[in-house]
Amino acid sequence: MTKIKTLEEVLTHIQDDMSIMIGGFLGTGTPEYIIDGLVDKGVKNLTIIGNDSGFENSGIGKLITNKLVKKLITSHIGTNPETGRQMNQGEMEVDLVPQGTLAERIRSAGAGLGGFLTPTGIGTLVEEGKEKITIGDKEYLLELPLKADVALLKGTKVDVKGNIYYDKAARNFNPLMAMAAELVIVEAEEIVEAGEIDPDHVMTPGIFVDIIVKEVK
Amino acid sequence: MTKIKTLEEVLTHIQDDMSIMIGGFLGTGTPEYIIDGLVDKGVKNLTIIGNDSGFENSGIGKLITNKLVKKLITSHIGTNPETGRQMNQGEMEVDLVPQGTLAERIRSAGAGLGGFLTPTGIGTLVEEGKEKITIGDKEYLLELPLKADVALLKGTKVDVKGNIYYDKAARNFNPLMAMAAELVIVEAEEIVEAGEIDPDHVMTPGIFVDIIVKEVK
Amino acid sequence: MDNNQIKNIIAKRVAKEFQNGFVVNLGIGLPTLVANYVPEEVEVILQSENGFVGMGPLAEAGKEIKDLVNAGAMPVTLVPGAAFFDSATSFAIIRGGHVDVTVLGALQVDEKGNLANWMVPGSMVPGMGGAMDLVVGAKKVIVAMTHTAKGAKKILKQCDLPLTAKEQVNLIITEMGVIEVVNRRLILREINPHFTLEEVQALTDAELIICEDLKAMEV
Amino acid sequence: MDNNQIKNIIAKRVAKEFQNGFVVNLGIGLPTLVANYVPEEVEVILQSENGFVGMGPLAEAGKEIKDLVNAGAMPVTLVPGAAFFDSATSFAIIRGGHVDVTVLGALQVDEKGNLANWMVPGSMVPGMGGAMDLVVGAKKVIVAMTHTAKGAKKILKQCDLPLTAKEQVNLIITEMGVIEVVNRRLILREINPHFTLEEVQALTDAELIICEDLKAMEV
Repeated sequence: MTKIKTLEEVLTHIQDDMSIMIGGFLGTGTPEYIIDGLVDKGVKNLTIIGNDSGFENSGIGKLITNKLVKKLITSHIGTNPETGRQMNQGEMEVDLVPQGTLAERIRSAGAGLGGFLTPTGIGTLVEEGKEKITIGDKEYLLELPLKADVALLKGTKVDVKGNIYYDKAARNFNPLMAMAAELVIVEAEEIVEAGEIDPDHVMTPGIFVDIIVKEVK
Repeated sequence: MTKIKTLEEVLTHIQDDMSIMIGGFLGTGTPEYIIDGLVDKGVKNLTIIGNDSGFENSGIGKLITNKLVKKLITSHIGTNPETGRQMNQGEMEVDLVPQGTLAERIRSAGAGLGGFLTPTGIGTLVEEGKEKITIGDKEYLLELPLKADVALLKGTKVDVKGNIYYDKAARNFNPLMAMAAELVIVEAEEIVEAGEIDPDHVMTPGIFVDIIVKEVK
Repeated sequence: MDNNQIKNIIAKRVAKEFQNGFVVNLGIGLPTLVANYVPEEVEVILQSENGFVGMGPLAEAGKEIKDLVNAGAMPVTLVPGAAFFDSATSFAIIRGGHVDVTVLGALQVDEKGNLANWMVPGSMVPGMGGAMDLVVGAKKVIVAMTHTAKGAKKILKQCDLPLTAKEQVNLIITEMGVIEVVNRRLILREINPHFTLEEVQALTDAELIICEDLKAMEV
Repeated sequence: MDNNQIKNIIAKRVAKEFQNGFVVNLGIGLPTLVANYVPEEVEVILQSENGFVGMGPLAEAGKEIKDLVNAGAMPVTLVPGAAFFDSATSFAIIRGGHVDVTVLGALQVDEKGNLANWMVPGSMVPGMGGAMDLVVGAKKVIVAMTHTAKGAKKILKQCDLPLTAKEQVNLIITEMGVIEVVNRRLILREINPHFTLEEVQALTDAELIICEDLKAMEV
């Protein structure tokens, strides 16, 4: 029962209107091969969750440029003017979340928590619609978990059991998203046998990963 | 400005009445050399936070056997009958916390969160004195962060900057406690130069570690 | 049946609940034996709450590896594709619903699916360890235990010991049979052919509803 | 002074706030320049919120390493003793008070220590990225910016742009001087000798309280 599939097989699992988490930070650690597949397939009305909206022709930006995104949940859109344009024109909904809160909300979903209290955003627009809770003499916002239908990850080295090793700054949101989606798909730079990644060096245990697809450049 | 100190120097930082987190899981990943030092020094009225109370002659158990502990915050005491005896005799206060909640409370403190919502403990004695919050149709307990004056860790390999690598199951609570105490001391099986641990394999960044002491058997 | 036979009957039956690829956490004691009965064609990934997945059998004497122990501090082995993590991640896995089955012992379990297994007030208080998280978080909770303890009933209308979790048990497997918890009622699905229905009910405080399709438990 | 000189005056002054062993996060743009002015005897550990500590200078052309980039996607280098982690840990470090100093730019800052730097309603909305967490979590928050923007004042009695955080700024460093936020008042601690007190106040909306021990800013 292999987890390794082709891009075509991967794409059969991704439909219009789904919510999709996409790993990466300004393109580093982002599964570009799968994103290209989504663009070719033309899946639309997507809710995309990711750190940023990349650049116009890379990362999450490619989905936006091709108008496949209905809603974007992210921390930063400054590097992609097309995101701002679609937001200002009302073509796409953008929910801006502080980066640490975004990471923690995703972790919280994966960890089975009902939410967490953070000081981030107190006294700002981020407060809107959220419960405030005071602990001791300090105010916190109650932030809720964030899940998705699918998580798309990029792994530097992936073994056949789905264990993932991310090189350097490619790790970022990937290990968090691996825990927070119904279906988890990793795009692998390299696929190796079980045991070839030292169990101490695994950054995402294979139990989280449903499908592995080899990157084709 | 080296972080490497002798056990004698380490012990000057630990006083009566302090709260101390101690890494390890039934002795695996526990800084036994420092604990022996605490026993020899006879620091007392300690509040100890750790996964379990070890065995009568190992781990946290040694502090209990020597009656140095005023209060123990832990998830499991079944392996050390002396803990149960002191608890039942009213000689030591024991606060039992579900293991996942204990880990998360420590992480929460280190991560600057005000607390988190967990389903664990709903409908049990663990509820007592805690706020219940309903999200959607599910009840959660609001659990609060747990900090300490000192964290005592055990690292398999530690570089001179304080970066720590834990071998296999020795990791457990150590990386969490590294973030949640005012003063963080690691007992190293082996001390190496900066850069000898691959930056991808560091499990506790050196920025958390104040003091390194070489284990002496 | 001696105690050893009883434990192995239970363990063998529990193992049949596992499907290929399941992530399973086995509690200390009787549940540990379940690993011995997993069919070769079924690949189960054992999670150890002290910080890894991919646990193999106990280490042979003389072949113990430092820092490679299970949650009961017994030296164990690894299977290829194992992975280590810290305790917060271990319980993120457990609480987050990423464990398919948890198998635990019990002092008491009741018809609502309540479980008590962490303390007897005034006498034995081992603490809950990871049990409260496991029972709340795992997709399926199997209680594996002897049907009675020194003659005392353990399957009750209502637990009177402090609970480990409320209404989380899905299946109870004893040497007498297999009982499913459905809508706060206990359905007897399988019975050990060595016992009659009357004998099983007599040693069970809660009312057992006999499944229309009652099967013989393989022993 | 041209724009480049101004930026370097500011960056040079910011660097003096660092002590040996400090963990520092430098924002994108002007704050990045601060790294060039840290004295050799002061060892500062640079945190990059995309997931590591121990960041070194920008990578030389042709020596870029894949996946080794800063939070602005620029190829960088590492110093010995660096360590990588995921984004949840990165912000645990930031929010948890483990960063000694964060240096950021601002659109506006006010006498209460309020900071606005993430959006101009109706026009520019880059998003807050990691700024809201950094400003709330770091032990010391330094705003490093030009004193005015195209003639418009940026140091105000009250920010009118949406805030990044409430009352978190500790120090404001511009080409005109060094201003500390103390109890919702602005204390001018150093002044660039090229300007008079009157000139600085004229370009500052909030009232500046002149420190008794006012010093000349080294430029």
